[in-house]
Amino acid sequence: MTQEISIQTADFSLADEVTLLEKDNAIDGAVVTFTGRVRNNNEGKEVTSLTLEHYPGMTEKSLAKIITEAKERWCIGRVKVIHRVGELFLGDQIVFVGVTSKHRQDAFAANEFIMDYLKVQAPFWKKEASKEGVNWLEAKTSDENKAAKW
Amino acid sequence: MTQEISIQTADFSLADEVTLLEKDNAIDGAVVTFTGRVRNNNEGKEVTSLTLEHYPGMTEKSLAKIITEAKERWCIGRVKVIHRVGELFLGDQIVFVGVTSKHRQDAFAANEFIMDYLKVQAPFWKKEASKEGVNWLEAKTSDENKAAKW
Amino acid sequence: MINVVFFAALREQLDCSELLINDDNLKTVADLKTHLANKNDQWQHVFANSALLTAVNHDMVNNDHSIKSGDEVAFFPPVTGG
Amino acid sequence: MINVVFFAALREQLDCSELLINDDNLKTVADLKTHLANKNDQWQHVFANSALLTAVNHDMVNNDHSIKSGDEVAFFPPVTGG
Repeated sequence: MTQEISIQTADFSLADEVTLLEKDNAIDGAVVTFTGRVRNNNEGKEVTSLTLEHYPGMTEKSLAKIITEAKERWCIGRVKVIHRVGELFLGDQIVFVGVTSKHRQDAFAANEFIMDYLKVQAPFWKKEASKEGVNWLEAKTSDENKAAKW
Repeated sequence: MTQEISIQTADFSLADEVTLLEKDNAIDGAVVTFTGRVRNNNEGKEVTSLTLEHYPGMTEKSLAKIITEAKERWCIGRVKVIHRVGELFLGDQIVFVGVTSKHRQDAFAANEFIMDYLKVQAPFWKKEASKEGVNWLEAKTSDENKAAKW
Repeated sequence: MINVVFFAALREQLDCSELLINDDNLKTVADLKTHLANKNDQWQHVFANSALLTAVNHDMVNNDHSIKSGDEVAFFPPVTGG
Repeated sequence: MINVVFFAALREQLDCSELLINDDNLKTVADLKTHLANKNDQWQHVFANSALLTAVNHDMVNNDHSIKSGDEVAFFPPVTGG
């Protein structure tokens, strides 16, 4: 069994991750993946790059807690969370969450739950470069609300 | 733009499908995929293969309706639905749903909605072969309930 | 002329995948079902199943849906794809 | 000895990523924040921000959380990953 959490500067391959989630896993019929990428537009600004900082040690611990909670709430099989750090450009993959389950609604719910909690609890920060300069992104109240609904 | 719906006997590549969903699509930062595979176990029976029959013409029409409704309900970008027919074996991919969006909750909700409606409205039927013989699967009340919740 | 098609378990139970009906007295899906059920005991049994679904020209419909010459009417069990 | 670390915008505003505090009178996160805020006007300003988050030994905590020698206390703005 591979590591459930990876914080890395390198890119990742969706196909490879899903292959690992499905390998020797004949009991789970459902796989749900989420992939987040750098968009060209955030609140009207033309984004050129993002720089992601994190808090090594706490990041892994907070993600492990979120995954444990997802496993307590839903009947899921395997989980993988990858989050990239460092400088990322337009279209680059930022984050991957993959969840397998026997019944699809568990994988859907657990995957969205992990993303919603990652957004408000995992210590990552984004600095955005656009034509208007460089600035740290502000956290969104809507993200707090999404996490609170679970 | 490629076709949104494909009914095929051939296998599909998750990576290729996601690449197409993301190609020239810089505005959507979120991609959610669902992949359903043949499990080795269904209600206690050891499954060896599934044979999928469908109603050509109606299948495409019903999936197109479901996709249109998803686009009316959520702000989503691209959608792809693939469903295989014919004989499938343990671990084989059966169905793929991929949805892109600007904001992740739209892609999560639309993807699960499409799967829930596909399960109760698209004319596919599964015949299961196990050690206990060959039989048509019964529809599940739980699937009706999932579709009714939207 | 109405084209009637059957799928999955239903097709196997009836041992029939398609048939043509030419009867102007059949105005609704319910009329057609009664007509088909009268063929013999096996057909009677199959059409007594309330879970049976009906599509006319590829759209799901209820028993009171009108039918007319040229329509394709499909009968099938609850779907189990995905 | 308490190891204090700062991240992201906070680190830049304070121009400081890490410092060591050796003061046995600091019993809680609130005590430590008051101590740091007293450094100068800029620190006062930064620590007046109620959105500031605190982690002790990698767990998010509130202001009344106890701290002791050997702890790592982190201050940072609301997170924006994903």
